[in-house]
Amino acid sequence: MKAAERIRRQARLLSLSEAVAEYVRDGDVVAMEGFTHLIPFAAGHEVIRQGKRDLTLVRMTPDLIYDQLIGMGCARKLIFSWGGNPGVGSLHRFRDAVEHGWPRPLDLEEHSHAGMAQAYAAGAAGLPCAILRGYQGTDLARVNPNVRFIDCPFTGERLAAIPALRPDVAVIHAQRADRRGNVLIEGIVGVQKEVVLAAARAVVTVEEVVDDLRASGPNAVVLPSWTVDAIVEAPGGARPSYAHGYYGRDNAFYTAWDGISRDREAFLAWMREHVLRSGGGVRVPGSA
Amino acid sequence: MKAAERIRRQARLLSLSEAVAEYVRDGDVVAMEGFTHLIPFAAGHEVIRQGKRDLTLVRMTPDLIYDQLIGMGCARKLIFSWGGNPGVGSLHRFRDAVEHGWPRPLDLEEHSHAGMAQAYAAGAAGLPCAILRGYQGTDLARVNPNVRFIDCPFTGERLAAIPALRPDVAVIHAQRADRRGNVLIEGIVGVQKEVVLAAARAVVTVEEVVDDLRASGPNAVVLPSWTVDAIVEAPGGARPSYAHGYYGRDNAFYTAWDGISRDREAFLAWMREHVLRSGGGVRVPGSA
Amino acid sequence: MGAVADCSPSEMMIVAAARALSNDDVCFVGIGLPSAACNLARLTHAPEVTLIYESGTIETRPHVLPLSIGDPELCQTALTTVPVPEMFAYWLQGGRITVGFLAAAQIDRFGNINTTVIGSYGRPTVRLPGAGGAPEIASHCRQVFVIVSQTPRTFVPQVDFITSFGHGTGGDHRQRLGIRTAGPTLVVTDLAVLRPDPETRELVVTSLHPGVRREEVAAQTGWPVRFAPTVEETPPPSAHELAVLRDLVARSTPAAAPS
Amino acid sequence: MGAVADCSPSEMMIVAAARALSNDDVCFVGIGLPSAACNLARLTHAPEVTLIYESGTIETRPHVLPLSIGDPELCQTALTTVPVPEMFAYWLQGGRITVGFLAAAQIDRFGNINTTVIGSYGRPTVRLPGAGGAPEIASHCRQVFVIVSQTPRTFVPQVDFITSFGHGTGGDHRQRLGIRTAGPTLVVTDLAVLRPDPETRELVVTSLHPGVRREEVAAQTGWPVRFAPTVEETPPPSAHELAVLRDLVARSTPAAAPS
Repeated sequence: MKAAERIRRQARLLSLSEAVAEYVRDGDVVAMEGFTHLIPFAAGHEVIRQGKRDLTLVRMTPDLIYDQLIGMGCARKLIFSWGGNPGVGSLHRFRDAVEHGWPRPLDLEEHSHAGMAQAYAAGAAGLPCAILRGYQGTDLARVNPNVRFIDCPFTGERLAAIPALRPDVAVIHAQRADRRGNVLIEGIVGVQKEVVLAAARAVVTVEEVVDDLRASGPNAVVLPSWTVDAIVEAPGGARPSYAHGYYGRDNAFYTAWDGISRDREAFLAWMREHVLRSGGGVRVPGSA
Repeated sequence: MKAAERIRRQARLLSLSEAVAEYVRDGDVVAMEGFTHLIPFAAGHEVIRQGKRDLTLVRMTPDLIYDQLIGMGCARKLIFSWGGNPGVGSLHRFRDAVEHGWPRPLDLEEHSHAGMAQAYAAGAAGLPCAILRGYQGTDLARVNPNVRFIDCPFTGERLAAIPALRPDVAVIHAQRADRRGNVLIEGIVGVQKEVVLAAARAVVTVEEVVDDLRASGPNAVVLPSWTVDAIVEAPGGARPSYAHGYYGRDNAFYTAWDGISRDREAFLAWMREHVLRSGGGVRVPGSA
Repeated sequence: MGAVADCSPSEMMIVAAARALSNDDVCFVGIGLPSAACNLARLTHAPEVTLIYESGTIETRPHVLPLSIGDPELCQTALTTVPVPEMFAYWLQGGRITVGFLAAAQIDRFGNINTTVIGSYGRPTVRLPGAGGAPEIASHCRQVFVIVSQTPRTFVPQVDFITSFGHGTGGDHRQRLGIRTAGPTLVVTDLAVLRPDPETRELVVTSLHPGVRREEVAAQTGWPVRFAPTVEETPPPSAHELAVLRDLVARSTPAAAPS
Repeated sequence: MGAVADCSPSEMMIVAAARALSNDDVCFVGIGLPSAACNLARLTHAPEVTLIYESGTIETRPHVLPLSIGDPELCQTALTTVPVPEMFAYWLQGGRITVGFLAAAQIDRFGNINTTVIGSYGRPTVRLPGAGGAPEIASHCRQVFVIVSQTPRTFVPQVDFITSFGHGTGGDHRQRLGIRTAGPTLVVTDLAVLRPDPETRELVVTSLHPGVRREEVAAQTGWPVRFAPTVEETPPPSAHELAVLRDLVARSTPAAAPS
């Protein structure tokens, strides 16, 4: 009868520092997801403040959040599928780590979006691997031993296979949670449901904790409280990315980041000023 | 540049008889889906009235709609995963066909819900097969040659594989379509999106055609007009099943069907009275 | 004995089954008797039990018993409703369910369940509805509870067709097939409670309902049924359990209410 | 020639690319130049073109050019927004897209695209962003259009890394890999339009933008580029095309607007 305890979570309302301290551990495989929308920057900054080390960071689009974690030396490995500053250019801290090993070398496991999205889905679905028609003719299959091929047992067609992604901990940001800990995600929902269900532990920061979730219709994207470990109220916690229905994307800051992150010292100075010295971890320039 | 024409559909607003005459053909593999909710009875009755023959009927839960099609001799084969009258008992016309070959023998391809749902998803996803952890130890795998097993190329775990379902034509019922032909489905959405995307042709009956789809939120289940061939306005077209937001399930009729369908003559008399002689095809007892 | 006298064997069965659920359970609910037992639990000692129906309705709180697995009541009272492929992939196969609650047409001494055919598959004497979600419910839920009336027709030495794999031929058969879950750990009937022997996994009687004698159970079982070293007596339904069950049945469609 | 004189090569490139789309197309849109071209098409001759971005936004009609693939504008103006795994499985891999519109860091004479590394993968001189959706866009869309500025650095004999497979080593290489789609059928640059030779699949110049000479194109191509038997002159942007493009750029974030 106690089987329940092994697989049923129960969301607790915690502070950001409590949640990160308890659920993000040195050496973890950590997936902070959010496809352009609802990127959990506040949580990422708290991970930096707490000086987590040797993380394997998993994210389809590393974005500024992982550029910052990589630049601050939190990561030993990155599993990803597109590592740029969207519409702006390079992630300079990511490039510096890959090209010059600063502040430390960064192992890469590289996929396509299609492969990585299905790998998360396979993790959520309790499958050991995902299959897709993909990677045909690409060098990704050559450099990534985690891209293999199988034959369809009915047609003989060659299909790509990728191991399921099952992070130690998933971290996402959502619009709302109710007091029981149920979570609502709206807009560009990305792979957030998949990463939470695939991970052993799940931390969700939200814009607000409310009495009524105000889900739009019976098929809204809702994560039940028993699929989440920690709920953290972190208004603005997705800035400089955005929260549909709450605030817009700070495109000016994404553009400014190119200059801030190009130089190691300028980057470190910015992080000291805006992340390390900040308590809440949600203060980001241009997010006023 | 004309590649478009081969894969892009454009929904046309047709009458029920026009849509069935044009898109449902003798010998077709036909999937009329709707998981308890939004079962396309009006369309099924029109298929019977037009005397379609040699159909391979595909449906997770054959329900009364396929009991009627089977009893009227439209089907030569059934691909399914649960063939009962929900909460009531047997589908007597289905049983009569399987047990006594009346009115004609019925070939069976039988799956579990999990297998069949993933087979539809694989069809929608353009994959030749679906993989799942399923069928372990069951006799279904013994009697169905379309259940095979593969080994995960990473863990070696044995996984079941099923061929993708790709019907010739999908028929579903939905709440609304707008005048461009975009379709909204709400409530228990079942496998309707999957079957429409998996099928070569798609017919959608709706409660009403409206100017504004009134989708609830950005993530509502919507089928774009270019994924559908025909839209048919058929109010009440899901009775005696139901349409969330429009009318409830006629549980009394589902219960009464047990008596109506038990006897061949009583069944035929009912079909003559309520389906064959009915124009609109949406008149079902107890649905007042 | 008062409470017993005026409760039916079916009521005793549903009450005994309901008691096996706790607030910590996430339960995948079959239609009919399982649905009655699960909602009775929710309306009595386990108000926080999470009920999921394969139609995609998650954390549903029906006011009346549904006739079908997808009645409007289930969606209207659910926390959320997901597509059916997601339900089976992310929620069931994903290993998020603690208890699968099933009925059966036939169950054998090792807890294998048949809902497909009586007789041979090719030429069945009775064609039953088939598998539905049961095969994967039986393999993916941490444990499986079965609720079924006990007769020699339903309790057979070996099922005609294994729709849902229980303990196979017993022992470690599940593990040998790579199945990681416990399988049937509890079978509640209108006469008794049976559980698998820890070693052989054969279903043995661990509790008799009030007023039921061993001979009756033996007579209603298609194999020489064994009894646990200590056989308990099932506590009779409390007045409260009975009242809640009868209210629930009374406000549900006759067809949906177990007789 | 008037229109040409006061339009930039970049504007000519975007206009020429936009013209390749029709109302019948369902287009999977890359960010940057492809997004500018696709929305120009939608705002001029192809108001019914269906635009899809990999963030899950289907049939979107942004009023301004998005900076990222998931800007709020895209979701707010979309018919519907689906999860990312569904986007890649049901919509892209499902074969529902007629045109994939891509940019490139390097493209070679057979239309293979590199957005991963300059130099060796293990020790790159420049680490580029990587694949994103491009590998499967290149294999699943019925055809692929590429828009890229033409320089010897971008137009190389052979890409350092095949991120997205074009025509491989030419001929029937795609078919030999079991890829059923046409691959790159059109490459639009700031100087010219190139298309694959029907036999060899080598990219050849089929149209020169107004005022561009063959020598300039040859000088900006990293291999001895060939010209089609008849090379046309790209019709210059109309006043309307130019006005709409400049309005679109003017109302978009500077960073999102191609210079």
